[in-house]
Amino acid sequence: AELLKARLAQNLAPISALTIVAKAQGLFEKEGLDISVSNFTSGKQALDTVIGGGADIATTAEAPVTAAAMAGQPIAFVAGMEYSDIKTLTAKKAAIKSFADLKGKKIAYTAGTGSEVYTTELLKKAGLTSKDVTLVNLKPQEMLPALAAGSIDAYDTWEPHIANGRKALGDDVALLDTKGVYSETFNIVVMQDYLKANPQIVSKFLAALIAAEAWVKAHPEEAIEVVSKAVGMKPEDLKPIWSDYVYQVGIGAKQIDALKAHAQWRLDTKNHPPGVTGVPDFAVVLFPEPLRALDAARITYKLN
Amino acid sequence: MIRKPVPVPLREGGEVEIDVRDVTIAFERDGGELVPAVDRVSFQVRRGEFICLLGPSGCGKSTLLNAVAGFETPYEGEVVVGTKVVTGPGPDRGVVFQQPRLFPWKSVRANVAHGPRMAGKSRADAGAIADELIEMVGLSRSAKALPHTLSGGMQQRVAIARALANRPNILLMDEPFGALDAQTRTVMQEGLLRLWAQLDTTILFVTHDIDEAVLLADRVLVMSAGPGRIVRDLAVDLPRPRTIETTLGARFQALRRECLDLIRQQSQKAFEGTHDA
Amino acid sequence: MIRKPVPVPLREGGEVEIDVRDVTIAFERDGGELVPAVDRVSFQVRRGEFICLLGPSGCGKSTLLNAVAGFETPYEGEVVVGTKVVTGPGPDRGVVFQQPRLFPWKSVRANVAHGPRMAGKSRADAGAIADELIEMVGLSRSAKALPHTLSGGMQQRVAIARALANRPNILLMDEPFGALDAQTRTVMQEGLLRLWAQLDTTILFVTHDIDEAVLLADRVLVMSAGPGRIVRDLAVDLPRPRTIETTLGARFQALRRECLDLIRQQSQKAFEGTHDA
Amino acid sequence: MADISTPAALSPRGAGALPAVGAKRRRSARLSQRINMAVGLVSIPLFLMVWQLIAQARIVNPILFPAPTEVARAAMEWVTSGLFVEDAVASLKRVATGYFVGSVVGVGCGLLTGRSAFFSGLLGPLFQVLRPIPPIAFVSIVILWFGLSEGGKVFLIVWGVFFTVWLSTHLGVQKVDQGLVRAAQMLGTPRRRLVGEVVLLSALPFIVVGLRTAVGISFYTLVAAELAGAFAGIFYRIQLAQQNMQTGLVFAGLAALGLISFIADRCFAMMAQRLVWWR
Amino acid sequence: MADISTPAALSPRGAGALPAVGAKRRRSARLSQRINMAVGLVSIPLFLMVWQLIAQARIVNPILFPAPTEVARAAMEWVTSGLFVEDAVASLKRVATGYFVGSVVGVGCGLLTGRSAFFSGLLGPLFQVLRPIPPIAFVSIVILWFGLSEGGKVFLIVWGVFFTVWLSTHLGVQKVDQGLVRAAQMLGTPRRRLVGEVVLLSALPFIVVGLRTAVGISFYTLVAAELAGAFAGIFYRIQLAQQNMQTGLVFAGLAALGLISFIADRCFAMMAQRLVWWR
Ligand SMILES: Nc1ncnc2c1ncn2[C@@H]1O[C@H](COP(=O)(O)OP(=O)(O)OP(=O)(O)O)[C@@H](O)[C@H]1O
Ligand SMILES: Nc1ncnc2c1ncn2[C@@H]1O[C@H](COP(=O)(O)OP(=O)(O)OP(=O)(O)O)[C@@H](O)[C@H]1O
Ligand SMILES: [Mg+2]
Ligand SMILES: [Mg+2]
Repeated sequence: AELLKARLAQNLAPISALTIVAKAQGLFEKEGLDISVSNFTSGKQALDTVIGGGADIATTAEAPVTAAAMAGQPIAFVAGMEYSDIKTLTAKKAAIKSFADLKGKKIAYTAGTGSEVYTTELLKKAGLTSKDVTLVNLKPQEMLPALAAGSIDAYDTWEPHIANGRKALGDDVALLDTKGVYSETFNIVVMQDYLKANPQIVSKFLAALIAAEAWVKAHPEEAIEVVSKAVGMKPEDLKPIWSDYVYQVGIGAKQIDALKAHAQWRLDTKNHPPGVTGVPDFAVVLFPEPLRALDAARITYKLN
Repeated sequence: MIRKPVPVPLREGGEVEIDVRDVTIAFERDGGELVPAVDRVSFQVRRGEFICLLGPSGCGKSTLLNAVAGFETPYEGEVVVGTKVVTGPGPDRGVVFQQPRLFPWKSVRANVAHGPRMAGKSRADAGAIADELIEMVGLSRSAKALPHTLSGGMQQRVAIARALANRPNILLMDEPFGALDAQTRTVMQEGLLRLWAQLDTTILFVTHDIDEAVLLADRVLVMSAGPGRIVRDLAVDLPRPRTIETTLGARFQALRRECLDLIRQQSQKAFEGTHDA
Repeated sequence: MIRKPVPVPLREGGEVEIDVRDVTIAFERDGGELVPAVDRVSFQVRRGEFICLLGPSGCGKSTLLNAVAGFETPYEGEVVVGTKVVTGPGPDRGVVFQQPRLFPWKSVRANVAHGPRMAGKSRADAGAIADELIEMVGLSRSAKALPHTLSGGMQQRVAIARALANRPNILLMDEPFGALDAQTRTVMQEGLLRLWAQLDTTILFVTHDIDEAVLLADRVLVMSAGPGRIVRDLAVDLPRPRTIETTLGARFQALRRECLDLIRQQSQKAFEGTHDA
Repeated sequence: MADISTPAALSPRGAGALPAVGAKRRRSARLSQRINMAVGLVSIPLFLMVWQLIAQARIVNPILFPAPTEVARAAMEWVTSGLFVEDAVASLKRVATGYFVGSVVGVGCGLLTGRSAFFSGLLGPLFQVLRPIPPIAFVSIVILWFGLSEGGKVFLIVWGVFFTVWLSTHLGVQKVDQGLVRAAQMLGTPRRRLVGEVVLLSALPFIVVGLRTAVGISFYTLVAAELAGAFAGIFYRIQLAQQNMQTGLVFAGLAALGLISFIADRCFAMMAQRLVWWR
Repeated sequence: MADISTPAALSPRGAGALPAVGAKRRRSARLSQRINMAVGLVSIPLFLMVWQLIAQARIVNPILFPAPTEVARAAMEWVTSGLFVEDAVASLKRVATGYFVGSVVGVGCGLLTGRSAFFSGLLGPLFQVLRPIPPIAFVSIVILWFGLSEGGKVFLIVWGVFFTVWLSTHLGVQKVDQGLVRAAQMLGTPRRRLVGEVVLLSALPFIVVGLRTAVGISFYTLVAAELAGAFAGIFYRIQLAQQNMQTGLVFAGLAALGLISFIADRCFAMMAQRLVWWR
């Protein structure tokens, strides 16, 4: 039969493992889809591209989703596909053993992303405010050199930048245990019009992701091979952090928490599009039906 | 400062081709002060006349020529060529500038052929015209050379050939033979007179060489120093064709003497003028 | 092509200041072919002598002057000034170029004062020297003007003043008076002769004006066309001081005639030369 | 920016008793001059109007492509919040310092390599290889070397400015009028003063091209600089606004940039006119 | 890149019977010329050696600042994987297209605004305002307008090249030798042919400065172009490598860039020498 065409705007990183695998293993074709992939270095650009009409399906983290939702864009959040904890890497010299030790330190984060929300939560947990520390805005790949140069004491970001840091600086750095503070999610977003017009494409797309999820679970070694090849990493670099990525197609508490926390942070810090007064009603942008039709068990969230 | 221009005697025959009417051209000095370079100059040139402009260095000869060529807009007055007020340059008025101003990226041949090419002539025709003129100025051997490889005098000869290539109605020549040795100069003068006799060209010719002026011109206009004015319009009543032999005659010597005296007066003024500055 | 240079008669007294030894200077044509502009030229100039170089347009006068000035390295042979082989330009040899080559960003005064300033003179001293020379060339009124606001002749006069400002041992002048009217030219010639008599300057002077050459020079070197060679070294045995009256004497006219004939021969060759190209 | 065919001679000031024809021509010249000036004044408003029309036609998503009015609103907010001054000052300081250092070193090196075959051989290839490397590609290395200091940020700007100014100075020096160099030499100008007396001034028109181009480049590299751990700055603000989908503010930032550079360039053009006074 | 004081007259070829002194001087001139050429050849190796020494001294972290040998290893891997050719071709296509379009339009607009006060008034202010806006700041807008086509990527490169070439052409046109324009006018060159016959050629040295500067700029803007939905390209590879902390590959990418631009510039310099044949 004729394959259905769709354009995927994807952030090329291990967080997109499911779409990478689905493409590489021919799972899209199996579902009757012909997916053309455009690669970006950030989910934000992928989503912007979809909003602008340059692509049909975006992979993106929660931050761009909240921004778009608050800006009143008619986006449709159809599934989460991955989440992972954000972590803090500290310089040994800074002697940060507990949350409280963060006081007075220079901490790098990436403004506007989950890393910033994480940092806010982390400080809250430590009983500190942003005035007790020096926050430095950096892109993830620039945090390591800044730490190496001694310009910062710690940085908050996602993998693989934490692993990179540990590999490069070895005994000079230590990981602060911050499990459960904040998980960054990675999700599938389309436009509402597109969903309405092409329900079967979205449905087939999600089905392919579910298949990919199963394949990844069944063949972790091969999955690492496939993903590392696609993103240009060495398999031995990806292997140690592979377990940090939780690949799960679904909409659950993780996704809703991340969205809410992020939206609240936007409000609190005025980092929101103009004219917004409250946390948006995510019911407007959440479209669980396609996924529910495939596998109802994967929809576990409750709003409010 | 303001004086009536010396009345210009009109000679019989021929229409007026160039009519310079009460032209004043001024330049701004540092202080913003306007200094006239040419002050209320009027004269007329009839079709086919050969006029020489003679005057001390800095008296405004080039400026006046530029006004006729259409490069300077008079501050007051106007220049009429044929029946039209001059508002800009045109191929009806060929100019030999005081500096050669050759196109540095074109060979000698291409420089000379430029005018005919612009007039719509074919490459071959333009080339033929160019070759002829280049031979006339004695540079056939350098036809393919670029201007910067030529000596000063050779460059000036190319500029003359270039201005002639369009067969313009009017030729405006600013010290065209100034950089040439006596003999080359004589050859060029004779060539110019021949051309002028053949074609019906009107020539306005700036020179500082009195012999040259008297030898070539129908009328010599002598300019004053300071802001340039015409102090004398001297008709040269020597028979044509004139050759180098003409310079030996008594009438020639008398005219030459007259010019020399006029120039000497003016130059003296120019030099004295510098002392009251 | 290769001929023995005409032997140069050395006049009594004075040391040799400029010794041009068998100098050949060649330029590359398009094809890569080397064409000599100056061919095995030898001559000597004694201290304090006034030498004029006379020759048809394009014969290599400027090139030869450039070699003495140190701007062209001879392809063969060498130029010795004083006791040293010339390897580059220096303030001991003032040059008036065929083009004025004034610094466009400097006023007339600053242009003339440049040499003395470089020689370490104070601003006031250099200014005083400049003012004196500017007055000599009759441009006091334009001392503050920028070069592009001057007429061609005025620019050339500034260039002369500038070259004199360093009081160089040797003056190399390339048609310095070519752009001047008869009277200004006479004034400048007399000024130059006065200066030359005062200072002990050696002058090598390129001109295409035979009267000028004979009036000014101790010796006139006549160059041939084509690749320049010296065909005649003519001693001018007119008594000094010479004035414009000198030109009326019979001896002057005889010398003038001789030069004219020589030049005519050479120019004729030059023109004929173009036809076999 | 005048039409090049304007004659050097002057039109009269004040109204004397002028012959009719000349006066008419002069009047029309003055009129066309006025028209050109007026055109210069409406140029940008016209552009804004077209933009407004396109935006209002809603051909494209207004969140991604806001109308000028929306941009103006965001700009007002930015200014009144006090952040604008902070951002502008931070960016200007970086750009000004980087620009100054970059152009001084650039002119210096250009004179060196332009004049000396030795230095041209030694440094030329190196500069040519490094020249195209965009600052944004080595922000990490700069952070590694300079830490997060302002020094590193300024270095990134210096990088872009330096190569631009160096190249145009180098090429300008090679186009120096040899006639003037010869004139200076025969007047006894020592080799080391030749540069200041002739070469620099003669190459100035080319150097000015480089300097004016570098004004734009310095803003190109400012992006990279403000990616690297800045706390304020126009690009820092633009970046944040982009993350937050505050497109009005993004455009306001870009407009601020354009305005600043426009003013800088105007000042520059005026200065250049004085600098190259001799035409 | 020759020393400017080289005289126009030639040294002899072949060994005739030359006078001693001249020959000695010419020999020493030839020697110094050889030295300068040799210096040009060792320039980059020397730089690499210094780099290797610094890297081996391990003053800085070798993962963050790899030695040239490590970079060479990564480069080899890149080449043998076959990705290098793919990346280089993708980038070169973009740069070449963008550069070509940008410079043609830039020269065209420069001639227009340089010659006409009307267009200078109309377009000048607009261009000056837009000029400093770095392509990286409006990648999103370009995607919005052009989608993810190569057209959008090329547009970003055109942006940078255009303004650079426009400015230098504009300034060059204003420096055109008026004497030559007058000569052409009196020869009857029609206004529209004046540009091709005189203005363009007279402004060429300035245009060449702009074109050569733009070679560097085109790589600056390539970054922005390859941020947006690329599949291959040198910067695309550099970015991936940066995310994965493969600094060897990052440096190899930058080196590839330097090399490509160096070759482009050499070709250009040679072409420029032919183009400006008349000195
Ligand atoms: N662009 C200008 N700006 C200011 N003054 C100028 C300008 N051009 C010419 N002048 C002045 O106008 C006067 C006349 O100059 P012009 O070139 O016409 O003289 P000229 O008679 O041709 O002299 P020469 O025989 O020396 O060439 C001079 O005093 C000169 O200083
Ligand atoms: N840079 C150059 N390249 C090639 N040929 C040149 C160069 N300079 C001069 N020539 C040639 O050398 C010859 C002599 O030139 P030079 O300028 O010395 O003549 P000149 O005697 O000064 O003539 P004029 O009286 O016309 O100034 C000419 O034929 C000229 O074409
Ligand atoms: Mg004149
Ligand atoms: Mg000469």
